Amino acid sequence: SARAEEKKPVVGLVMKSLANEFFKSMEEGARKFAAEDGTFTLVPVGMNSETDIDTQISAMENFITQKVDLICVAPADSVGLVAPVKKAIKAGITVVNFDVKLDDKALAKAGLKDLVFVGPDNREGAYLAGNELAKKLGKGGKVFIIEGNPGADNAKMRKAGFEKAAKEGGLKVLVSRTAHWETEEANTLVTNLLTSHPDVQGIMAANDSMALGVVKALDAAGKSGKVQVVGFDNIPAIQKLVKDGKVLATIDQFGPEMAANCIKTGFRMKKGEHLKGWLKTPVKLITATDLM
Amino acid sequence: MVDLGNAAPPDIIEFQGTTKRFPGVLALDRVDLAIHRGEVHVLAGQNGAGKSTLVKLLCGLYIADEGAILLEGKPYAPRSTVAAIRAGIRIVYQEFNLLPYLTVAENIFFERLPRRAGLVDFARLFRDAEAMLAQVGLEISPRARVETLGVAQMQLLEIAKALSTQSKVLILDEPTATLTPPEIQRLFGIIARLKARGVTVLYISHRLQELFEVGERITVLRNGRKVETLAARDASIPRLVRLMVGKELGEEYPFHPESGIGAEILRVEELQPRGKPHAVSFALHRGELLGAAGLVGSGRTELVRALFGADAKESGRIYRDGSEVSIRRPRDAVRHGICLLTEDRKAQGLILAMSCSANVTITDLRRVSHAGLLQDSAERSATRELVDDLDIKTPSVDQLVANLSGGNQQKVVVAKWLFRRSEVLIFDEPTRGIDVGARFEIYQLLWRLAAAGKGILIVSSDLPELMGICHRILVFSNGKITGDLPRSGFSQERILSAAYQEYVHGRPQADSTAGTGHA
Amino acid sequence: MRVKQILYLLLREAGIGLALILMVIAFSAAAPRFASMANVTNILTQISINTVISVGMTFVILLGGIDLSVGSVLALATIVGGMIITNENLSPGTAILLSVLGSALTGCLCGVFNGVVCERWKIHSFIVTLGMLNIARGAALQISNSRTISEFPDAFNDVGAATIFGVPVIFLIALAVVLAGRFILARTVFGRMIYAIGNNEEAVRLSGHDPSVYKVVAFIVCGGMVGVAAIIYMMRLNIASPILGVGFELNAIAAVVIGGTSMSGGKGSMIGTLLGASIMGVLNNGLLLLGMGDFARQMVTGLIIVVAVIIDKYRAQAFLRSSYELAPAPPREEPHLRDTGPGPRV
Amino acid sequence: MRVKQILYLLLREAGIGLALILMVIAFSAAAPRFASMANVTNILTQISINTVISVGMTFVILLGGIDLSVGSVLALATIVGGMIITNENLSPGTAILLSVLGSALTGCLCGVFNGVVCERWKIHSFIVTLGMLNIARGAALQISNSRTISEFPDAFNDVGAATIFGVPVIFLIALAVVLAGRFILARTVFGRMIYAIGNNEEAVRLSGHDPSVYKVVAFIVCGGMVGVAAIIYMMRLNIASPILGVGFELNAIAAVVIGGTSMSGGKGSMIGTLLGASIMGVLNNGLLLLGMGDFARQMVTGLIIVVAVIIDKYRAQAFLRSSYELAPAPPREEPHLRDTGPGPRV
Ligand SMILES: Nc1ncnc2c1ncn2[C@@H]1O[C@H](COP(=O)(O)OP(=O)(O)OP(=O)(O)O)[C@@H](O)[C@H]1O
Ligand SMILES: Nc1ncnc2c1ncn2[C@@H]1O[C@H](COP(=O)(O)OP(=O)(O)OP(=O)(O)O)[C@@H](O)[C@H]1O
Ligand SMILES: [Mg+2]
Ligand SMILES: [Mg+2]
Repeated sequence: SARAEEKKPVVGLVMKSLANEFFKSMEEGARKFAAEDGTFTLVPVGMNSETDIDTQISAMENFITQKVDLICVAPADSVGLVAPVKKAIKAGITVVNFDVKLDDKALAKAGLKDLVFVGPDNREGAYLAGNELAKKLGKGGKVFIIEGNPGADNAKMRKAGFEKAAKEGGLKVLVSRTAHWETEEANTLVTNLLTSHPDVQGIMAANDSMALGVVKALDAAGKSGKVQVVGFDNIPAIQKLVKDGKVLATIDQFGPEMAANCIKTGFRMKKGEHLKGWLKTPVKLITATDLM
Repeated sequence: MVDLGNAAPPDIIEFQGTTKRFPGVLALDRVDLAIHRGEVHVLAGQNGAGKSTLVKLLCGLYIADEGAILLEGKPYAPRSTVAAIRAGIRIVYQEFNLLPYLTVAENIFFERLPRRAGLVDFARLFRDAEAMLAQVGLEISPRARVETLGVAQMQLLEIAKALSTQSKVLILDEPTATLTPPEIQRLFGIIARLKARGVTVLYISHRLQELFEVGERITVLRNGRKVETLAARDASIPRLVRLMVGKELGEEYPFHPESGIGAEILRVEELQPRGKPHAVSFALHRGELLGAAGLVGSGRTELVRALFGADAKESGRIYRDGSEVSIRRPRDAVRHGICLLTEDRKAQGLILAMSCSANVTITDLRRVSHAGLLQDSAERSATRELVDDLDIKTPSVDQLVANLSGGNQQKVVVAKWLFRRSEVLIFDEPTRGIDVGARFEIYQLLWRLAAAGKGILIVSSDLPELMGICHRILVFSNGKITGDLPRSGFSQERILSAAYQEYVHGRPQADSTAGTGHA
Repeated sequence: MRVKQILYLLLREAGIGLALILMVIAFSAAAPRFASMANVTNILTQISINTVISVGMTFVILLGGIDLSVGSVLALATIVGGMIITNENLSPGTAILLSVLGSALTGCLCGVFNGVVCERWKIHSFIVTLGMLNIARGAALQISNSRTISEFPDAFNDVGAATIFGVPVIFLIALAVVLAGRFILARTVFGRMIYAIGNNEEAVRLSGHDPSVYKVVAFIVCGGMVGVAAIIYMMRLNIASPILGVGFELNAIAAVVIGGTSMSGGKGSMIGTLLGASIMGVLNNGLLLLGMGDFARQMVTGLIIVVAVIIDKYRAQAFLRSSYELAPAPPREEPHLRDTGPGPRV
Repeated sequence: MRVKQILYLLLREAGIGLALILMVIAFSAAAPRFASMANVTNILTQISINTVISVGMTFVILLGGIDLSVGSVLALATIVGGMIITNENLSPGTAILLSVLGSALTGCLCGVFNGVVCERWKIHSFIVTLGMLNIARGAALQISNSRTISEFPDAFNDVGAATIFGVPVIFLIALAVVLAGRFILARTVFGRMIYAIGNNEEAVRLSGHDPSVYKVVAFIVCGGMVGVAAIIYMMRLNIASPILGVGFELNAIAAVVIGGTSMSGGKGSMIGTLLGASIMGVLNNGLLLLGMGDFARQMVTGLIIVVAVIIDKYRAQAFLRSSYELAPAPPREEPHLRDTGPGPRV
């Protein structure tokens, strides 16, 4: 009944751009979990774009005003969201951080050193993909890195992971450029980079949308299958390319499970469990063999 | 104050072999001309003779290609309007340059808004504006927005603007084209007062009678050349016309009473323009030239715009050839064979940045196109025909209208409606800024159209013109028709007394809510 | 201000105000917590930045120009301000002061570029500010090395969080900016020039004024406002980032246009701009509280922006009680108000 | 076309063409592989989508309007097209055909909305298309559930990759669109009306036409072009995605304006638009081949956009070689050419 409905605890889920398939599947996972669980009301909010820090903070403020019981937040900026998180905690709301870890230094300064983070290690994921590429190419392989939005935290971490793998695997990074997570831009970028660096052997793209554009660029240049590509996110559209061998590997972060995990963690805390720090969620390297 | 020191030379301005070229046009050809200090000097000449170009050189809008200009004996070549204003030269341009969304007062004093502590001193602004408006006889609130004014009011406003600051030389480029006798008389009064203060006035007009009334010396230009400068008392209209046109003109107004008046072609019943208190009824017949006279703001423009569907109407019925038609926008009117030549050519009549031919053919593109494709040659030849008929002075039919002289632009507006071949022609101030010779051509054209069975309604502020060419004149006064005079009953006194009729109990309605918005 | 004048003012602004009021009523009915004090505080906080930017944008749009660079310049100004304020060699007081100056100056300098290039070469501001959009963004990323800057002095951050009787201090700053803008437009020679140039630049030139000067100043004012907005941003969010502000230009322009300012210049008002920014803020907040899905929210936002402007149009028509839309330039028969300056809606 | 006309045309278009030529020369000298055939093919491929959108945009801008929704509508059109083409109940041939129709129709429908709302309520297109930007994006996300659609028939994908003597087929499509647009503007009654309305809408109305009709059609044409661009996008990248096309409106407007079309309407040419789009493409490609970093590249891009337009202005001045800039409405004495439409290029 309506009364019972009212008494149900409310969970605010603050996400990044739902336009991004990854977050969309995450939201769907959370909704599915909420429907199955049935003990709480889920209010998911996404931004129009990933750089929209301002709107995300507004959403946080609105949740605080509404006095929701639990906020799960995937910050668009690891530093910028610390202040509203602190405000929410002060207002007595349980907050769990997921997907992108809030900045340690900023958290420490805000006195939130132990804030719970449920999420994958983006750097680790990128490292796995880069490593796979390094293994395939062997020492001395020449690669591009196609970055995400400059300034975005997961873009930075993925780049760091790729670089680490390249260093350890002895790969030579010819150039590292951004394509702002965009298919068309990645396509144009790589097409042009192929002109100036025809000797490239591998390309690491910070997400699968860009990997799609990269593959098309290679197709057009007649190099698909010859130049190895790795991506990130394991979106459905990339899977066929992985199977066809046009993409060497991608990374699955299990988005649907992640948000549900985060909510579960929050309720555990509300029941009195003392949790703190990073509760890592899995990242998995996906290659053709995984998709057979 | 203007310095009248002894050392000053007698000629305030001197053109010495001044030449100005535009592509394909020699606008001024080695003009030598001296303007005496403190005189009222008139410039006359056909459309495109170079009058406006000559004065624009003084105002820093153009720079002469050859020759020199002396101002008080010193070389003068202003590079900007600011420089000209600093040098004490003011002009009322042939085309308006107003700020429609600003108030009347701000427009008048725009050059130098009164300030106090960095802020606009509105109290003083409105007070001073009130005085300026009274001077030119414009009875509107200084707080009204300019966009609500009619063309004649704007003209007076332009004059008030030019008077707002002291100047040595005041140039008036066709200031009376839309004014009626009372305003014109008032303007002449102002000119006389300025003259008494030692201001030199350069005056341009196509109304020849005026020139004798106001001017002391008259300079005639033809095809960019100075023909002659003569004292007004030595001149006569026939002589002036001969100098301007190069040949004698016969009668000034052609009238052929023998051509018959036919059936009713247009009837208007109780037509009330939106937001106005009065409704108007009248009828127009085939073969008839019907005039509409009235004072400035008497509501003629309002009426014809409402009739044409350019503005909304409160109520009223319109009959074409006896059957009622619904006209809600100009397109309906044009489809029913009615056309309107608007009084404001710059804002409503022309597409300045396009060619003559594009402007002319826009009223009936079907005639120069086939299956939606423009027929280049048809368009050019049709335009060329009209250009020849109306004697439009342009290097080619491809010339941009913006580059034509004011009078020639007006002719393009006339041409565009002739091109449409409408049955009912409503012309609002059709001869505004058109020279005598060309006027004659246009009158004859109107006559030919009337003879061919069309109905023609002419709104004009030029009484002699209406009396010269019309079968019948409707007199408007404060939005009502107060006179319907047959040709036999035409007299200046009768028309004027009818025109004043509705104003006798107090002054014309004048407040910020007035106006038709056809700014 | 006399009662009659206030009444007129209300009526005159009613159009878009009406849309706002309707919206507030609807949300209050539908979303339980919408009308709470705390939520009003949130909304006021959330509209502050857009309001300040929109004030600057109003100047530029009144001239018939446009400034697409505000979002990027905002980012650049926060970076400059952020780098100064986190400089450890400065005492907090000095750091704050210099940072505020630095942000404002950055904004002004970008405005100088925009204005001067537009006027020197007579290029439409669309293209110049599009250039600036890229330049400023690139510069912000370059000098910050694409890192977010944080850890500002507490004294500074506290201002962003402070409220007075529930009204956020940063909103008061924004309100002060609006009122100052209104005063400038209505009462100063500069303000009248802005309107005049937007009306008919040619006529202004023929009157012996140099429109370029005023236009450049308007761009500088706009840049300066963006600088102020940058400071408010830093106070509110306690970060400076090279990637913030993407798309802010559209929000600001929307606020200005919803507020009744004409895109072709010459007509408009600051109060309208404030109302426009409020509509955008209320819409955002209300739809979120309704718990509407993100995609539906985006669609509804788009629709309501259009509907709000349509309501404004209907009001104008009803108020004039005539079908002047048929007339070329609908004469607005607004009673003249002395205290708002003689011109168009201010 | 007579030789004299061709010469005039060259001279007239030289301004921005000159900037393009200078740019090509500079890049050829500095970046070794820039001038290779393969790279030219790449550039042509890359400018195709923007060119087609810009053609549509040119119509709208010539009217003094603007269309901010092109990016979102592009996304929506790909989604509609993508859903049809991947429908398993259809044979590949039918699917392709229906998909092409579906995309084009989607674009046209969005154009109908833009045009009708603008004209019915006399609202500036900026605000209406801003609304549409949100509506179309929201709709695209909603119906696709924010998923990328892929796996189109090979026959379809092959067109996107095909070249004829090194010229990509999709560029040939874009070129055909440009030439068709040029023909419409220069030779048809519709084109004539577009220029006339952009110059003086009131005069057109008082000449007995209904400008609204033409304006609505122009928006539909623009939407239709976006639909065509959507098909090209799908051919080229073999995906349909609800998030593509963000910011494309700015690229398209920039191409149009760099190409010499006046933002206030009435003046401009299709060839200019093509050149504008080429400049943007060459710039993007060349700077990358030079090995410039992301941030520097963004800054330089911004700067060069402005410089290109400045070069155009200098050409115009040198060509006129007169003191007309002193004149009120600088009379432009460019020889009038029938075949490029009646308005002078500025
Ligand atoms: N000098 C004036 N003083 C006061 N009101 C005026 C004046 N001139 C015009 N009006 C207003 O303008 C309206 C009529 O304008 P309209 O343009 O129709 O007149 P008109 O007869 O065509 O005169 P013209 O075109 O010569 O100005 C009237 O409502 C009148 O109140
Ligand atoms: N900016 C311009 N570009 C090209 N030709 C021009 C320009 N201005 C004027 N002309 C031409 O110069 C000639 C003189 O024009 P001007 O305006 O001086 O004539 P006017 O004597 O004032 O005529 P009107 O009585 O019709 O106003 C005309 O043939 C006109 O077409
Ligand atoms: Mg003249
Ligand atoms: Mg009149």
